[in-house]
Amino acid sequence: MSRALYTAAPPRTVWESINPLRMIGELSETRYWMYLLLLPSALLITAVVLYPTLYGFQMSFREMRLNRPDVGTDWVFFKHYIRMVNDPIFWLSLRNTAIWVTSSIALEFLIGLTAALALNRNLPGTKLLAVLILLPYFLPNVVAGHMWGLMLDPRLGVINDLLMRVGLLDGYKAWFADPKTAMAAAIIVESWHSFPFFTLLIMAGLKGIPADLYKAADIDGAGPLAQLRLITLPMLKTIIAAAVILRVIGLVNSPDLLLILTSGGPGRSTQVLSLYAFQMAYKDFNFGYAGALSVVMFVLLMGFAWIYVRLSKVNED
Amino acid sequence: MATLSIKGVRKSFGSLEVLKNIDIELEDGGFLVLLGPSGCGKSTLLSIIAGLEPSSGGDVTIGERNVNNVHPKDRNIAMVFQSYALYPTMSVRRNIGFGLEMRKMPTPERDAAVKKAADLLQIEHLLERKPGQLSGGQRQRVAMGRAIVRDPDLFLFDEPLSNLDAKLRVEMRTEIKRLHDRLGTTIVYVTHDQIEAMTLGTKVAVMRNGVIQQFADPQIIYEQPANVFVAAFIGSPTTNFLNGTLEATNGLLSLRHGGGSLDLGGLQQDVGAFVGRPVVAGIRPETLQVAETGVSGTVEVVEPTGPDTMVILNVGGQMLTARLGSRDRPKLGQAMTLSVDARAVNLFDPDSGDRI
Amino acid sequence: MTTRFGRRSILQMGGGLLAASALLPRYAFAQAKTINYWHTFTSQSEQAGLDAVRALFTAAHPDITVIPENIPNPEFMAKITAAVVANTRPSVTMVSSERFQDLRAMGALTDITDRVSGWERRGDFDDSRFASITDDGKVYGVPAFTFVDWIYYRKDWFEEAGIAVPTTLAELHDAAVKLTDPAKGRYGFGLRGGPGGQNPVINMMEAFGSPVLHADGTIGLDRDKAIEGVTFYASLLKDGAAPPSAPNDGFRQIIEGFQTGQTAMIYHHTGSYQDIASKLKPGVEFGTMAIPAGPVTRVARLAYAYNTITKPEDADAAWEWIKFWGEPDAAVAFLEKTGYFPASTVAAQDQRIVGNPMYAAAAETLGFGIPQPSFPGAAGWAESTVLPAFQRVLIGDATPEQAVDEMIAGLAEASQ
Amino acid sequence: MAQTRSSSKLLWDVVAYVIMIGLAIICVFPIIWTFLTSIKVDEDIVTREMVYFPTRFTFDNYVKLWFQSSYPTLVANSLIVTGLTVLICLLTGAIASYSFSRFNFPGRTQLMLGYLVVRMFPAVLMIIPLFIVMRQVGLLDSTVGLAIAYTSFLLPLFVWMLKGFFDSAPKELESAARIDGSTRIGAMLRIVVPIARNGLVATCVFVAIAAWNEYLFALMLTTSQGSRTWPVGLQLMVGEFQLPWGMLAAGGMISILPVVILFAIVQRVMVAGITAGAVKG
Repeated sequence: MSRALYTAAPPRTVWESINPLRMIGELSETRYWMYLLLLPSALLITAVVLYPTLYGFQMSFREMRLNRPDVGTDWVFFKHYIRMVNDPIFWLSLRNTAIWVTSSIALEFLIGLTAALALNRNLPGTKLLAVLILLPYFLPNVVAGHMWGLMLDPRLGVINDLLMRVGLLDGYKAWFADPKTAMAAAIIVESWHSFPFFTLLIMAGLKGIPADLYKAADIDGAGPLAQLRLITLPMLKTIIAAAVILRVIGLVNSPDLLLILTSGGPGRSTQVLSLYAFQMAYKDFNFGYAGALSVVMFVLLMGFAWIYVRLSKVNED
Repeated sequence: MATLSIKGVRKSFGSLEVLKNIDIELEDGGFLVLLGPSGCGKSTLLSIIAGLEPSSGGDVTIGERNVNNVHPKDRNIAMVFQSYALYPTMSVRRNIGFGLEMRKMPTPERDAAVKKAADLLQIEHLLERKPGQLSGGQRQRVAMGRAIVRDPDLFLFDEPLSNLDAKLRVEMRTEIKRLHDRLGTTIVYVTHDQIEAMTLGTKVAVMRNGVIQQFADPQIIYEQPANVFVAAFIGSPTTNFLNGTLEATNGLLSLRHGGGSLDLGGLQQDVGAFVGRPVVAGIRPETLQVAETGVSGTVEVVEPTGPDTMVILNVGGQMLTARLGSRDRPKLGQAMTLSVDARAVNLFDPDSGDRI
Repeated sequence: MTTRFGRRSILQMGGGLLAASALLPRYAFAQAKTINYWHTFTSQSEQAGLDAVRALFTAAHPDITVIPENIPNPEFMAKITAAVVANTRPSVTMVSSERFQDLRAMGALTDITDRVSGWERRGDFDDSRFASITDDGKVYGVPAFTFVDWIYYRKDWFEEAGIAVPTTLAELHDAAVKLTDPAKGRYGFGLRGGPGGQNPVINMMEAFGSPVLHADGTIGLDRDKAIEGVTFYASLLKDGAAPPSAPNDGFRQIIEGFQTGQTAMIYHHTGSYQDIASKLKPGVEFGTMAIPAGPVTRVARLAYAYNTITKPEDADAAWEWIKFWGEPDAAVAFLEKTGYFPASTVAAQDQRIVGNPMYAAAAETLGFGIPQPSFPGAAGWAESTVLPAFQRVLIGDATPEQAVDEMIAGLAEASQ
Repeated sequence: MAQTRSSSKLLWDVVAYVIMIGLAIICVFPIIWTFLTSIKVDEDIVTREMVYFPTRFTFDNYVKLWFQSSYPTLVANSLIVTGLTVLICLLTGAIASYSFSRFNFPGRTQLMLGYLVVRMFPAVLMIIPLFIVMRQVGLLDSTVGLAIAYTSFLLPLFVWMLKGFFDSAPKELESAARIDGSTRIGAMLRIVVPIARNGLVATCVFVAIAAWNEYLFALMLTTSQGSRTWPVGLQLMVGEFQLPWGMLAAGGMISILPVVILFAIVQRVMVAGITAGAVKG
């Protein structure tokens, strides 16, 4: 074998030394390669997330009313924040956000856990059922909202009709016209749409629990419910904690579904912070105040995440 | 084929120093075994030789070429990994020929080289398979084929046998030895298995905590371990360490220990300075024989292994393991005396652990 | 690096971006004879009407292509704001009167005073038609058609119950209560408490003596009168004469309620005529009436939809398009597809309109109807303060007093 | 004892089936109902008496949607935005994910967390400034701009998910390839990417579905029909003077069809990826 020929050859021609592929190859051997790989995505995220966010922060300290060029765009410092303290709609939205987030998560978690436990038994047919059960999570919010809007319509909706047929309702029910049922209906639709997220994560967590633990529990005489309480849930703690925090972020931040289902009504009974900020910006054109509302949301979320992470760590010890 | 020279190589991850000032010289065609417990830095050293990780200082020279700033692909080395690292998406043929493909060797030549290597390793019938369809031993052979086809300056083996079962391991060990004899390529071989080290290496470097404890021929390592660590690491069952005080009576050395006195006439070491001071005597179990005089104690454990019988003797509170013939099967609690071949005894300084 | 909103900066930016946008093929093409037209039509009948007008326009101006884009009402302000700020404006935008002040303040509209005064059909229009598109003596648009508020009622039910068509709001309330029969699933009045329901609330307050925008240009509510108006309007639901779904019923719901025979009356404008007529028989099953009078005044809105030039670069072609809507043929063709009334007095006297008894109520309303109150922030106040406050009354979450106080506070905030 | 255990297992199996089938019905019913609505004539939808099965099947709603709305443009825009989003994620995210998976460097953990934290920023807070920034660089109202905006929340997800797949390809393979004569990037492209191929596909599908479904950014960052996406177009068509239910249902069916198909094909790998990303997160 003529080895000398096939050991890596140094660039022989000018072309080779400027060949871009070759140059990238050379670059990949430097010790900064890992940072170079991160550079494009980091730049992109900085441009589309960090810069706009900082911009949003400064916006919250300015007057920015698009339909009132006469008031200018001066710095107003904490004016918007002071207004917020005295704004009953802000406090109402905060309260509604709390109800919306906690109820949705509680419901999603319960259904998600039940579904995951059932699917995890790996009975025949589970694969198909899993596809069907996970499907809602991947549907567009807009379409999910309208599908349920049609089904819950007081006059033409199939749900009222079904409930009347089985005798649970004696007249038609306008779900989104009554503050109590409006929030409840929105929570149910949201849960329908998002519970598979919990199912997904919990299923993954369940796969990670050693089967020996259950065998040992069987021998010790622990029943299924005791096993759930003593083995499954404690072993899933981290994953549940992660799922909850991701969902809290999602629920607090995205007004899509409520925007389509109720627009915050009736009478602000489903008004949440994200929706309020959105409407403040695009209905009232008060970008400064909308910015301040968003900043408060962000701070609340960060605070929540921090406390939550700390609490779930403390419990572990 | 080339010599390998490592001078003052260091490596640290942050404040953690995993290699401290490593010096190694290996002659052309030599077989160097890097031996040590896990975490001793031997695999890191191998990665540095391969160029997969940059060193924090020092020089690596392969042949006449300083390769500090040479990419792995340009070092003309070949490596066999513990997990074999066969490319799962490629056939065995392409796996073996991949290095040649990368070096733009024309297909006919490449096929011939692959065939030759496959022949040598008797894996010709596996060439069209994917790695997933191979057994552990077959994968091992493919991994070796991939290395030898390149005809590199230097072979690197990273614990290549540790994923095999006991029988295959012995078989492959022999195979590697044969390959080395036949190809004569310089080899660096990392293992934690002392048998592999003893059987394969022309040179062994025993490492611990990033420091080479001893770098010598295997025989020297065995007979004259540089310190207590090397003595304990090499040999199975492990070396007995008998604590005592070195005494000299009428010019005759002896070791006074809890269970009596051991005559050290014929000791190979110059130990003058230690007379009257506590020392540790390293005694290999296989050098102990049943006899009338020597060290005496009571039998605590008897472990027949087939060809041998291991006997653990309580000598004044210190335990001494002896490898005896299969017919020597003392009873538990029985008193026993074993002779010690003083020429095979090594004395260590109890403070530093170094051989005196 | 900060960006200030405001007309001046937007105009400056507009200049700067002009060069850039000229590089984009789409806009380069648009500068020739293609104009895009933003409108808030969405229903099938409106689309048909628009298509009819476009067909006539294409025949008259083969060199100009109109590309319509539909931007529905709820998203309209957000989208036009975005487009103005981004300077991706359409050539022509349909603007309803209550939005005029916001858009003018934003700098979205082009002053076309000179073009309008030189227009040969200017004489076809009553001066009042231009009132709500004029600010500070400058005209910013041409009225395209009129939304005339009226009420659709179930003629057959009224006859069956022997009730006369109401002429006052009190009579309307009585009729609504009489026609209500929950056992049959019938309700007297399809109250729109959901999206878009703010305008009747404002009208009711004015009918009871509390206009929002006063003759002298000041803005404010007369608390007591406004409370009366809100109390009256909400009583339709309180007294059981409106379906329980009222707090969330928007356009779709009230129309479907009327179409399916759930409600006896709905308050809307001429624009939904075709939709209703597609399900119920005009003159037999349903009829139309002018909005009944309130205790203080009779309030029915004549809201004009204006076409405005929003992209000065396309002004010439755009002007051809927006003035075309004033042609009687175009106006009548549009009316026949949709039910929207012509804004041109000449066109409104066309035999095809005066000869149809179903349009009598609209013709009557043209006599006393008044325009929508229009001031910067009006649309936002109506949508995000008046409507939720009224909804809270409907769902029993607030008294009319509290709701009116909320509206007054919101008005102060908006005009501050 | 054995008897009771197996009978109790049977009982729980039955319970599991009841739960799974019940949930599956609840999950799929709205989709089926939407489909039924989409093939009904208007008289069967707007009625006093509920009509469960259409008296007359019609595909008019689909035909009308296709010819009367700007549906083809909207779908084309959606496809372009989705494609661009996936492309950007692939080009920038795959290498970042590879870097996180393969190299141990100072600040790695913090950076990875940083990628996650950006998902916490409220969309509302970002949209307004993003709108202004996009305008400054001339990307507002363009499919490219929208795709870039999507990366703000999809790129971190992409990186985390893909890292799970890269992690499962042994590191030694690259060492082997580098010794065999590849550069690092060569080893990545020739060896690791083919191994992580399934994961790469699944992650891309996930991102594609999310981009296809997105509404809020699309609503605010596109101002004309030239770049509007399908969900926004659908919502705008619903508008105030609402789209007839039948057409709305047809629109819904059309928009979920690709999602359902893609999800059904790669769901198993995708589920593994989502969970791997989240578990480690």
